[in-house]
Amino acid sequence: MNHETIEHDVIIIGAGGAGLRAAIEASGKGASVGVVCKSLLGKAHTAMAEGGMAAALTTADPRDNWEMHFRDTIRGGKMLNNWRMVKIFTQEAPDRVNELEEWGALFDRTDDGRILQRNFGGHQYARLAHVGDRTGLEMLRTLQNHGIHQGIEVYMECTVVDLLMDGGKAAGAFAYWRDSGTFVQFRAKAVVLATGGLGKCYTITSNSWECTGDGQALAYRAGAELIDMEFVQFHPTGMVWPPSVRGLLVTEGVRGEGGVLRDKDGKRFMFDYIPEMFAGEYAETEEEAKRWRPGVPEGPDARRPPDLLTRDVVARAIRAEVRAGRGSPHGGAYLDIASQASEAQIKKKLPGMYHQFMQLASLDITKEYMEVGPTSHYVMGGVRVDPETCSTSVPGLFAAGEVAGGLHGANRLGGNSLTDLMVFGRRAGAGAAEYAGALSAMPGVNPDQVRDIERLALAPFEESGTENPYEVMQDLQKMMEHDSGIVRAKEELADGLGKLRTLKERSVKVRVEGNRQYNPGWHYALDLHNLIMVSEAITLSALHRDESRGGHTREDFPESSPELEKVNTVVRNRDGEMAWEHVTREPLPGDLQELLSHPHLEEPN
Amino acid sequence: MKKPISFAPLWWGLFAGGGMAAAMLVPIHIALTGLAVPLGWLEEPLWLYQHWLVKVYLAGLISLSLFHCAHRIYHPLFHFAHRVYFSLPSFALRLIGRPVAILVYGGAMVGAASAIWIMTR
Amino acid sequence: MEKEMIVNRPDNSKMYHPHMPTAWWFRKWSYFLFMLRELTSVFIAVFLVVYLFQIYHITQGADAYWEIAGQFRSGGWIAFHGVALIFAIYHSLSWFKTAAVILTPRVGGWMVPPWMVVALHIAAWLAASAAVLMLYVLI
Amino acid sequence: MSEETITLNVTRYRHEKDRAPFIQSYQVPYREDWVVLDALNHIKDELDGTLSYRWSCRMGVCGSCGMMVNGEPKLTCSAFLRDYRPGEIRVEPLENFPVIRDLVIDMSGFMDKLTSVQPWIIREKEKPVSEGEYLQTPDQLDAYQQYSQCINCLLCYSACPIFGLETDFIGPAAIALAYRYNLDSRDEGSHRRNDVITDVNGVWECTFVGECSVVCPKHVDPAAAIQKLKVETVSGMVRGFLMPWSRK
Repeated sequence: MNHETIEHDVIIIGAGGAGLRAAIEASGKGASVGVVCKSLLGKAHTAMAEGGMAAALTTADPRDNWEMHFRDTIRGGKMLNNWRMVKIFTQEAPDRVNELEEWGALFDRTDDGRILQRNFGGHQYARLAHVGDRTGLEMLRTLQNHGIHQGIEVYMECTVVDLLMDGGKAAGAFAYWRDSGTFVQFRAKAVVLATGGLGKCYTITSNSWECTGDGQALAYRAGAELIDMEFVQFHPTGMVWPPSVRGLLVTEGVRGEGGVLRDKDGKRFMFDYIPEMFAGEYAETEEEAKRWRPGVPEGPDARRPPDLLTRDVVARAIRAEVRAGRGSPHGGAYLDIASQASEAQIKKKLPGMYHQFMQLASLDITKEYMEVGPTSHYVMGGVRVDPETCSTSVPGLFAAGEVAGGLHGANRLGGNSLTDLMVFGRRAGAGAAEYAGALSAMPGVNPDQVRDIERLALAPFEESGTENPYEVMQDLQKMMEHDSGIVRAKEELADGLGKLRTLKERSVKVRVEGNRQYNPGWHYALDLHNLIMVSEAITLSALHRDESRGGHTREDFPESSPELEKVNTVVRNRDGEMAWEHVTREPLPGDLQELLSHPHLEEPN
Repeated sequence: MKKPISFAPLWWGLFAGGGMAAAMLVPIHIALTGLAVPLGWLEEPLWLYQHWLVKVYLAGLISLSLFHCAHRIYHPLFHFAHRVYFSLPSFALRLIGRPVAILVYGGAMVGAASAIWIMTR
Repeated sequence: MEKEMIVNRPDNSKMYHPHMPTAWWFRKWSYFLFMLRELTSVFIAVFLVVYLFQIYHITQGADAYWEIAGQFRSGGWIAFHGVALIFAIYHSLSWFKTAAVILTPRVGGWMVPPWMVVALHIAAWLAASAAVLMLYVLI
Repeated sequence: MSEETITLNVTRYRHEKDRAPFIQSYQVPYREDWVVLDALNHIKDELDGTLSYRWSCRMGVCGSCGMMVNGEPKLTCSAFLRDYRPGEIRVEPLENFPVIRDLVIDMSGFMDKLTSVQPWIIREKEKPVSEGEYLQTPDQLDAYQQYSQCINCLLCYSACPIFGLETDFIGPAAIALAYRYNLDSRDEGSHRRNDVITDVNGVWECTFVGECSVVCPKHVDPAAAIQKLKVETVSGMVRGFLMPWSRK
């Protein structure tokens, strides 16, 4: 069967920050570039990033430099990061910020006109270039507008079903137009994955509907390796009510400005959850905590309140409270800023939050408690890539942004994600353009493969199907939330793998109504394959990491293991089965290792 | 290559100036000449109209305001023409636009010219 | 020559192309008010022409003026001028409101709030009206 | 348990079956905290999996979920059911755009307009990245920040009758974006942009209905941008006429 065929030197899947940056770079290098994206141009998940982009610009603090940023990132990642990536990342970060600024991005400024930087968890110096709390949106707009005069072709509302392969090489992508449901073949010499995250594996997530782990799954099926998939970041404070906004982020800034967590009876429970590791560093009574003031250096008699413990600790505490029946009506905890700061202070320091709750929940945070709970936020793991070119183990296949793994190790610092998109988006674009330039002929397309993909994609329309894709997806999300969520244990993870087998069987039996045009049910059905695949990678990797570290917490192994600090988990497809192994991490060279022992101000989040 | 000069800013400038003049001064003139004088509350100060300053003022007010009105009448009329010839594509619309424009702006120009002619006699 | 971003476009022939109804300004109160605002110009224009006609006769001499002045005492003309006055006032107020959108002066770092711009315009309007009235009353 | 419901009258259009859009009614459970988008998601997940519409972020940032709600252009993620109760709710695709399917409109024309206004920094001479950032004071930032808030949700186009009558009109969002770059102290390309936005299909089409600014969820105020551009163009023309030497 003949399909519409579109040819480019480089095809980029995803039009978020990383995808657009890659497109600009590849196009600048003379390659003909096509960007394929699931939603509309300019609506990617990058737009929802609020905080800022981390780079040692030294504007705010001249003591800062790439070495300190390197140190903070590795410490935050609990040593599991690929240090070569971190080095490139921290060294190039300032240029990427300045470049974005030169292209027109708007940044908050110092009085003398330089880019203003803010403090953030885990960063020793004020390092986040930002514009209010809409930095991601501004970044995306700037890239979109800058990309406009680069001759990039954008294929909007077009979902990639699978990568086309020529032997072991990437040869393009097979996709469908969402509006018409017809198939289209993108043929290319190189393919860049920039598809973002996989938050939709979980019921409660800060991610939007697009984040279904497409890139990770496409890469896996094409034979690439996934690394560190067990590390999923749960943000402790997501909105839990109303349902439409469930999971949406409540910024860490609320607690930074003095907000406290309470159970259903109004009791502050975080005092009961100070881990031994932090004993003595946090206030132990409410009286003491009350003496602490945000922005004022803490003394021995006023240690910071335990509500400001690291993300993983707070997330686990809320979860424990809810499980013990002390949660708020909608299954979260209360976050109270109303009693801790004046109305004027709240409106001045947290305008975005005030409006978010006012507009979306019609709740006045200056007067009432917010209801919050942990929400899946980011996946540190992803496609294993070369630090220099972002190439994967599959020739012609590149990956950048959240879909790629290695940079953030076991835990990502706030602000490092937006910079990641710029640094490695650019490198992936350059790598792909160079690879494509060296290739003399367009790779071939295997008609058998096309037929197989097509048959699989159309299966949900067959009469024999019995399952509702939406229900399968809900069951998957429930399983992940319960068995492979914030706190994990061996039995549950093993159990989860069993359930995944059943879900996989159900997923091939889904049946959708209607036809192929803009049919959300069908889109669910196809996303399901990717979600199940990445869920399996998370669960399998988590099952075999018998320790707690960063975003991965095991009830049965609450401590970090020095042995497991030396290895990364790699997952790959072996004869149709998902296989895992622990590969030894390349140790830091001496001079970089030394950086880590620098004195530091506080434990990174 | 230079583009042909567009007169749109000229018309709009006259429209805006006339709008402000009309907003500031037309209501009182209607109230006086149209109501207060005919109802006998006040008398038209006829000799004032001989003063050159008043002539300049009235010529300016009337001609500017007429351009303002022309502009405001033009747009709905133009769009009404659009509705009448609904199936016509955009370029044809521009062709309709031209006679409508000549009609209304031409009218304003005739009005302004007569105002100046009357005042300078 | 600039290159441009090219975006795919769905098949035009398969889309439904809606049409604005001719009476679109009845669909929304704000549209209706807009049309009313545009309509004020018709009344103002008629008044201006009538006024010009009167001025023409005044400049021809008092007799010429008295010849035509009488007809404006008719009920029809009085009614017209009454309506025209209401429309003209509506024009003034809506014009000041729009002026406040365009004129956003800053004094130092402080932005003059729009209501104040409107208020200043209204003050100027009242002053100008009073000045014209003076000419009729005092002289 | 009988629970309160609310009726959503949703416009459907499937080109392969329907010659024109029609209205389909759905009974949706009424929840105090639901927005119209929740109700649509409920329909899609529970009642009718074929209903097509766009949405993404749920928090008023991405600008995907714009629709007509009871005749007003709204982001459905922040239009609460309770504000329309007890009446029925009419949900239609954004006005003035071709409809692809159900509530999904074609916005490719808008993308072309965005491109046409050259929304990027134009410099006589570009500076290498290694020299660091362009300096820009908070005041200079303040001058254009408001016009940079646009999320391309297209509510303004839907509210603009002029765009409805004249689809070639460049329109509120694109002109506001051009103005944002004109006002940016780092930019030197106003004259190039103005060639486009003060040409036919540009600012002169606008008759200042003002609804674009009323419906804008981000308070961008495109109407002000357009009127100010008109004033600037006219005063530039007058200046050029009185002082020909000042013309570039």
